[in-house]
Amino acid sequence: MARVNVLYFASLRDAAGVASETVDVDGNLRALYTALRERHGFVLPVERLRVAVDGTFARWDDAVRDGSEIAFIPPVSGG
Amino acid sequence: MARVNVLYFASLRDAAGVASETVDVDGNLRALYTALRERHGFVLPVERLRVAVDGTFARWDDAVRDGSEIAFIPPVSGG
Amino acid sequence: MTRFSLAQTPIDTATLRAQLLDDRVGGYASFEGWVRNHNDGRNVLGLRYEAYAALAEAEGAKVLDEALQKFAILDVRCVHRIGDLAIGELAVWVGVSAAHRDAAFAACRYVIDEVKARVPIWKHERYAEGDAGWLHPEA
Amino acid sequence: MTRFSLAQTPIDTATLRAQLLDDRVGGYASFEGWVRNHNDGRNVLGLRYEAYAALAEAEGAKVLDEALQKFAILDVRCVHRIGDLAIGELAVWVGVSAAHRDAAFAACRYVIDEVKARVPIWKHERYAEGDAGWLHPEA
Repeated sequence: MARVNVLYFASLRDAAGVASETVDVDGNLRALYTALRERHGFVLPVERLRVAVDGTFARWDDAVRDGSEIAFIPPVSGG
Repeated sequence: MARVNVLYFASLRDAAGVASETVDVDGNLRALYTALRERHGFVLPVERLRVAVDGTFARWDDAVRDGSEIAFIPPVSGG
Repeated sequence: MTRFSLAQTPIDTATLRAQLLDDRVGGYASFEGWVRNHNDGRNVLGLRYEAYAALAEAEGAKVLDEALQKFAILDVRCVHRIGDLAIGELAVWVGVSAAHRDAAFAACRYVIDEVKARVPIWKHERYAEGDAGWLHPEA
Repeated sequence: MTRFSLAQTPIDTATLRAQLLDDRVGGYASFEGWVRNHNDGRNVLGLRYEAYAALAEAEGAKVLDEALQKFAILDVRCVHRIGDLAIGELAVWVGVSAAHRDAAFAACRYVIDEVKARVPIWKHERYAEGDAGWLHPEA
């Protein structure tokens, strides 16, 4: 079991109602998003997101590491 | 016989030693340049120039009109 | 010296441009994105940009490093605004200096395209009809 | 309002840029040509631009009219310096405003290319070796 801090941005933050939360989780990053999507009712499927761990882009198959900071990155719209 | 004012720019002016001169001429613009090239020793052949009459680009085959202002335009190098 | 920055306050493009002056520069290309009063046929009253700052700065710096590798340029900078912006305000600035204009134009285009595609910044628009929303464009 | 101008004195790009601000603008592209300290492998000390002013202004205006016809832009301006310039001085400025960046970039590139190819302006360079000369590039 890993305890991680999850960051939410843009529409994910609006849906979650918080900018970050601490979560206890087993498995990989995809499983984590799937569980949180169900909990918060996120509209965006995993295929439309990227994921970052400790400020660096990561892969969905990566295992969740205890103590890490995980950010789900919805499609960007800067510029 | 037409009397025209001829303008020289850049290397043509340096070679002619004047910025403009009044010339009496018969024929078309090509013949005028050929005569002036011989007189002033211009290096540039007519193929590398453009010609303008009264502030508008013209064709070398155009006849020289009395009282007009003729400019020979060497290859440009602005920018 | 940081080539990519996020700015909380209006961007002074004259000062940014001056930082790229150099006797070897022959061509300077720049691009600016301004807040339009419309988007996708809707009237926009104003907007807000939010970033995942740490990752945006790292990814933005990476884009500029790539531009320096790919193109024969002398320098490149980019600044992106975050926070609340009014119509007409500058949202993003890119400046590129090079000996020749081909490389300056190509690198400038590369940077704005990659920043828009990759850097974690999100736009929240407020509309004349009273609603508002985050933009999450399809790839 | 004259879209193309010749300038005898240094060009204030900030003011020129401000003239293109408009609530409909989403993308602003600009290009600046600066006097380099070298050209074709030679050290350049300074240079002078000379124009056939009447024709340069007419041909420059024509290039900008063409850009407005060819590309989906909102406005475009160009200013070219004439007279003596030092290394690092601004020789030419092009600014383009558009709703979207594709058109802004394409029009900016079109204008600088056409101005360099067609507008009767000539560059006279002074070299470190003491000689000087007019540039009449092969087409």
